[in-house]
Amino acid sequence: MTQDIKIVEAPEGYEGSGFFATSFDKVVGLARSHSLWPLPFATSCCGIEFMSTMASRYDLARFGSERPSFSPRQADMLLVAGTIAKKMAPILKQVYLQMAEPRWVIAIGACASSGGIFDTYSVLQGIDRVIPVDVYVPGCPPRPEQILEGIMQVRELTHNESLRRRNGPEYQALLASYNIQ
Amino acid sequence: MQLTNRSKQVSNKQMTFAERIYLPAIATGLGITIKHFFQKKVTIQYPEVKQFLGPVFRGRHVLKRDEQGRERCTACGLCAVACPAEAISMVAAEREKGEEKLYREEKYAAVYEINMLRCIFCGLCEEACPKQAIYLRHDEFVPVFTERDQVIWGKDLLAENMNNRYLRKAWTKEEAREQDLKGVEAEPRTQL
Amino acid sequence: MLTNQSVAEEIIRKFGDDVFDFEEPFGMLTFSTTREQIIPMLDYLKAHPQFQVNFLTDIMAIHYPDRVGQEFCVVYHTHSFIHNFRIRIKVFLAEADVHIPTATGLFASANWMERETYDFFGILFDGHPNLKRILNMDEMDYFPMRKEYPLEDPTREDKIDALFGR
Amino acid sequence: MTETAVAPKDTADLAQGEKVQYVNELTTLNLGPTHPATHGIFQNVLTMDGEKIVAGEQTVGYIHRAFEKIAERRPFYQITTLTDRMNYCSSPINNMGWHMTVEKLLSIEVPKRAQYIRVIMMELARIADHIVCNGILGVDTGAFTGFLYLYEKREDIYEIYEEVCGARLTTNMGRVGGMERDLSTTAIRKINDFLKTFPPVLKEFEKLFNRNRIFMDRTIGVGGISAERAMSYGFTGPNLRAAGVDYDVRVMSPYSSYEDFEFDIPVGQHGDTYDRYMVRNEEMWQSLRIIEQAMKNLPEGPYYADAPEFYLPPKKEVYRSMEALIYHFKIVMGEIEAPVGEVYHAVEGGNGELGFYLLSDGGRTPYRLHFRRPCFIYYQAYPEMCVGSTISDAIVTMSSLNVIAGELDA
Amino acid sequence: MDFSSFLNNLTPATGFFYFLSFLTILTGLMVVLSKNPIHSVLYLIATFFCLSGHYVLLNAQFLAAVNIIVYAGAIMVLFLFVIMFLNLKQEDEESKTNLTKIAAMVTGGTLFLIFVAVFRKTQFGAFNAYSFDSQVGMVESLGEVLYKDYLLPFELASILFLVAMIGAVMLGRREAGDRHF
Amino acid sequence: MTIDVALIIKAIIILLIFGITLLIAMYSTYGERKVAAFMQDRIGPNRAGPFGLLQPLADAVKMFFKEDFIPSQASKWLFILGPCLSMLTALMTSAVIPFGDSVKYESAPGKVWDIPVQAIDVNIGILYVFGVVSLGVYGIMVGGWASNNKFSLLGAIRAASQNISYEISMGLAIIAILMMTGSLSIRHIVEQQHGGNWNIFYQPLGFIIFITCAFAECNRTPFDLPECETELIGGYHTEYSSMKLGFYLFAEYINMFVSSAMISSLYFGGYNYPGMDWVQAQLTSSLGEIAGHNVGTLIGTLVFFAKSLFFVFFYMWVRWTLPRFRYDQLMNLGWKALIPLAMINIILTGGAILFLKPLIVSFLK
Repeated sequence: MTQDIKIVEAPEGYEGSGFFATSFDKVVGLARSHSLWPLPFATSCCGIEFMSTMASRYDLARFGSERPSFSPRQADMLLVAGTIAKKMAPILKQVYLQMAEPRWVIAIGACASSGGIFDTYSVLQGIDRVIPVDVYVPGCPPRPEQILEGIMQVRELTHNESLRRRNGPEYQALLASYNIQ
Repeated sequence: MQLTNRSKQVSNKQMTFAERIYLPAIATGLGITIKHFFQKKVTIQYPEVKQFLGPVFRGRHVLKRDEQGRERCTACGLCAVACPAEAISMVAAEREKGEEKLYREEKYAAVYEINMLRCIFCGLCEEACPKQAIYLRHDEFVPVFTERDQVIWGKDLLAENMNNRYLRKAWTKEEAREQDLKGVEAEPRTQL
Repeated sequence: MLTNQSVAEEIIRKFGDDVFDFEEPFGMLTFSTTREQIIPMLDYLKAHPQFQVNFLTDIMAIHYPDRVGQEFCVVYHTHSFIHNFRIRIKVFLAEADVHIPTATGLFASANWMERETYDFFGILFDGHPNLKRILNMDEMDYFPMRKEYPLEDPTREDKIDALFGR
Repeated sequence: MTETAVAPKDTADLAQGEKVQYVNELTTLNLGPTHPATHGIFQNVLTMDGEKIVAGEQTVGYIHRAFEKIAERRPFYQITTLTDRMNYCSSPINNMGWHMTVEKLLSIEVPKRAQYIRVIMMELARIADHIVCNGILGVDTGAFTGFLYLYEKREDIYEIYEEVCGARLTTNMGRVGGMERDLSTTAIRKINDFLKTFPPVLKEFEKLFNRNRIFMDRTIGVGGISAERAMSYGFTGPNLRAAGVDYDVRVMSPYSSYEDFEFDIPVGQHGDTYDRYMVRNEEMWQSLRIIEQAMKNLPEGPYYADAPEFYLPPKKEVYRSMEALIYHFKIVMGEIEAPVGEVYHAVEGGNGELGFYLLSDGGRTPYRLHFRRPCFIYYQAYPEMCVGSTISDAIVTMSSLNVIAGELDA
Repeated sequence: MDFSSFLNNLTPATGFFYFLSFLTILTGLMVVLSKNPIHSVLYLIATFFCLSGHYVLLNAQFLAAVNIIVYAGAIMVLFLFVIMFLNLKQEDEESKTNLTKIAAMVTGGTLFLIFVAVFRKTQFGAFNAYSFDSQVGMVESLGEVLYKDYLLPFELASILFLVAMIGAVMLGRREAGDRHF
Repeated sequence: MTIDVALIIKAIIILLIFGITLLIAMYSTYGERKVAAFMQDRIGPNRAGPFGLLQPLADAVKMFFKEDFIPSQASKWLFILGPCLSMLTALMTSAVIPFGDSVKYESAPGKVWDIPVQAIDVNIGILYVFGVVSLGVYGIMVGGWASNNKFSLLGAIRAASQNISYEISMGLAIIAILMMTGSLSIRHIVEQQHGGNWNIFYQPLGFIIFITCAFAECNRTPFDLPECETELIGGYHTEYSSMKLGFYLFAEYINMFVSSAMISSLYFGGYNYPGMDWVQAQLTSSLGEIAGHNVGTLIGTLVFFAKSLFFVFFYMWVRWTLPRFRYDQLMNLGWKALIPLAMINIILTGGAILFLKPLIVSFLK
């Protein structure tokens, strides 16, 4: 490995002789950002590109995210890759509901983000109609690089998120706006 | 049913004794995987190492300016018509006096918006443009969004930055072919 | 080798006035028949010792809102593997009476194709074992492929006409 | 889908046909729509007696996107982007199939070079398609690694696509009347490289699976279907060939110069999963043969037909000459009238006969466009193929059928 | 003897004995009293553990281990297996007729009487610390007894097991032309 | 005082054994990911710390702070009991495995304590391991059943039948070893393989049977039916989140390590290695009696870990190579192939002990 890769940096904190103190939030955020287990909700073309992302050349494993958890309980981020038809929307929502907090959602590709070219009677015009979305990845389908960008964006969010955010009123209000208790 | 004389039976379901006792095949398999264990890895360390995406890759859009920095777009609307996703919209305006430095043609797009989440990067707009105005960059993606209201890109984001111009080997496919025939070295597919 | 001419003659000999509108667009034998004769026709072609048209390639429908009394056309594409010979059979139906007998008894593949046709156009295949929507949601109350229904999602909010550029 | 708290339906209803007395209590298992093995999206409601399946019913349409309806609103050249997304594992075949359909309607004769380039691209796409199918079959039997070895080569195919059209998956490749650009020297080099580097990898993959008894046991006799039933169910492509019928559109009704190439049609014996796997594997070898021949005999000449009304004029001309500009505008606006008529054109897609039935009334868009989607037609045989087997078999059968949701649901 | 002096005289071993006995009886009762058969089985397993504890106290380590391997490890797994398969839950609560109740009472009462009678007659053997052989429960002595004194019954039993096993395998054999499973 | 020090050493050894077991299990998860990646031409985790070494830590912290979800329809106590049982039984096994020879400690001149590097040396060690392993399935069964999910239940049922079936052939394979050694104590068995006199040379068939069964008992590919991802999503742990899932995953790796340790103890001589007498002699001569012995023990322990880790690697190697069996094939293999083979192995071993051994002994005389 000749290239320098960016590995984890110690979180900000106070360092003294023989001690190092940092906030708990930061450590947890750091740990979470390095262990985001994806739940691939792959329905169509973008799913194939997600496979490429998982495959050898792009290797999602580098970020500690190679363990796909097909059980929503164990997953940290929901990767919605592909068209979500209106028939599928309730199922998507249910999967989201089944996920344990903290959970993040990435909409991969034009179809999941906005419906893309399928502005039709049967296609949901963006999954943000049914569940809150943290990151949108444009492209149809996005290249694996872009999917990685999206995942890195989620890592950024994870890293900086306060431990209490999920109990906060803002988050509750966001969920309430989607009729999720 | 035999329809042609080119058929070829390919599946043999009879197992030999060696195949029947599992172990030789398992050993072969283990040999293959351990060989790969010591092989060079093909992974590209993405954020640090970026791969060249090919000379015609269809990445993010750019509204080209000409040599003097004038916008080339004449708001003819062909790109919007050609767009299968109906992601492009524009408002045309007449060029006023004194704006010759800004716009090359007499008509220009006062508003030019692309919904980046609708766009499918098919390249039809680039192909439809008769004014060499819109291109899909081969070296850059559209970044990811975190909010839905960031996704409609106006001219501020689309128009080319004169300080950091978008360059490419050939601007049309005919040009590319000529260069190719002349043997102009293709860009290597390595680090960007 | 079968020729369009010989097959057409044979069919006319068998079915007489029930087959009409013979055409050869791009070399494919095309003709129309009535809905009473479509199943006997498929059966005849399938059982015919020489033709052996034993493969149902496709069933689909077309909506012609302007043709009064012939608003719907159900198109059967059949194929004889042995002779590599394709036949297209059309049946025209009136909007008021969109019934047609099912071909599921002859071809297992007709099942879903007919369901799809029903789903899109509302054509009722009599005798079909399970004629319900297949691709669309069960709650849908119209047949989307008919020409009068819009393509776009009516709930789409970001749809501004300006966005369409035309 | 982990939510299995389905209302216990009357299971006897699901067991269509004769009433069978079941000793054990039957359970209903909801396989999908997000079960990892359904890859694409469809739901199988399986009625199980222990681990044995006694009946099954599928629900499809979870990604129904109304291709046919959209196609009625889009000019011909924009429909290419729709076909991309149909069988997304082998989009170039769909693209080319569509272009050939339109060319048939417009009676355009495509030059030999373009035809050969198309053949190369289509065969690459076929390899890409079969890589996914056979690799996933490996994954579903539990061996992930072989899939990744093959997938690496798939990335090489993507690179070739990128060189030719600029995208990886949804290629939007080719234009009505030919190709949008000629093969560049880089592309040719890459194809030749691929021809050299792919066989060892495929051989390795075969060594991992073909004669491994665990894999053979998992696949032999699983999900079998007789040739007769397969024909009745409208099987085409590798799945029909696995049942022993050597029907191949490329041979039966050659298009795009397939008659020039020497290749075999691999067939199986009983139409079971192993046969399907072997047929697909062999097809990859045959595709390589075809590409090799096409590369060797690649004719010189133009890569697009001389059809100024339909093929966009060179950009330089557009900037310079009025006539070209007018054609350019007319083509992009889709205002050139197509002849009235109906045309059915079939190509051998990754999964079988991919048919395009195009009905034109002379307008800028098709009056009706119907896709004969092989996946949609043969997937209905799935319950029949998996009844009586275990849930593991059902999953292996499903992945060996290579059901692509985009093609299934239109 | 009052309770406190009883506690004072308690050696660790006897204390452990009482504790185990208490647990054994408690879990044994719970087997009968639990409404959920799965719970019953789990309590039964706990009972076996307590019994194994008694074996250990008796210095019969082999028996303790075998008890766990055979009963807790295999037979109870099968019990649990069958019950899970049958999916018995809260149903069939009302199916006990008066006749069954009476029959159960009679049987239980008779059993209880027999127990009382047996205990009345029982004489506790005197414990002699000097003649006690600590190795009596060990594998070696067990083996000696089994392979010397009880060789024939032991061999017969093992043949019986072998035959049963082969029989089971034969029963599970697939008939020619049968679909697997 | 003197006894106390010996006890403290013993306590330290016990703590070390558990600590190391946990650590190895923890890094097995990392190892698994790296091995998988390397076999698949990938790089694997490399962002969390240098070479991704902090990856297990990140996973653990994340899991601790993940929402702990108990399905509303699940039976709550059993749902919690499942992973606990799994973890408990997995950890209990490592107690009787001899990790090394012994540590000598001289409390007073001439009074040397000899403390074996083993938590407890039970004279029925093998039976103990066997018993505890056979209990391991309860964690899976209870968890799978309590989840109230059909996939979990299927996984639990598969686990139960698989474990019972393969325990038999595993036991039969061990019996052949017992016939050779005549002891149930693992330490005895290990000591009998002194130097390069490993059981694998006498029991190749038994070894193959044993390792196959070990794969099945640990639910590893090709026998990972209880959890196989493509069929049952996660099998028994489908409904588990947070650290309860962590316990299940962790227990799997502990089991893997323990069974690797068993394999190396039973068939590969444990802490014995060829030429150890010579090494020991060199050490004692250069370092003195006690120190030399202790260093020798340390080397033996390292050899033991090297062997065990190789088998852990072997587990991963196999997992990323082979497809998995189907349920009925697994049963067939267990009942119709492995058990008869194990019996034949016993008969052969018996025959060899009765006839071949005296022959060879007399020949050598």
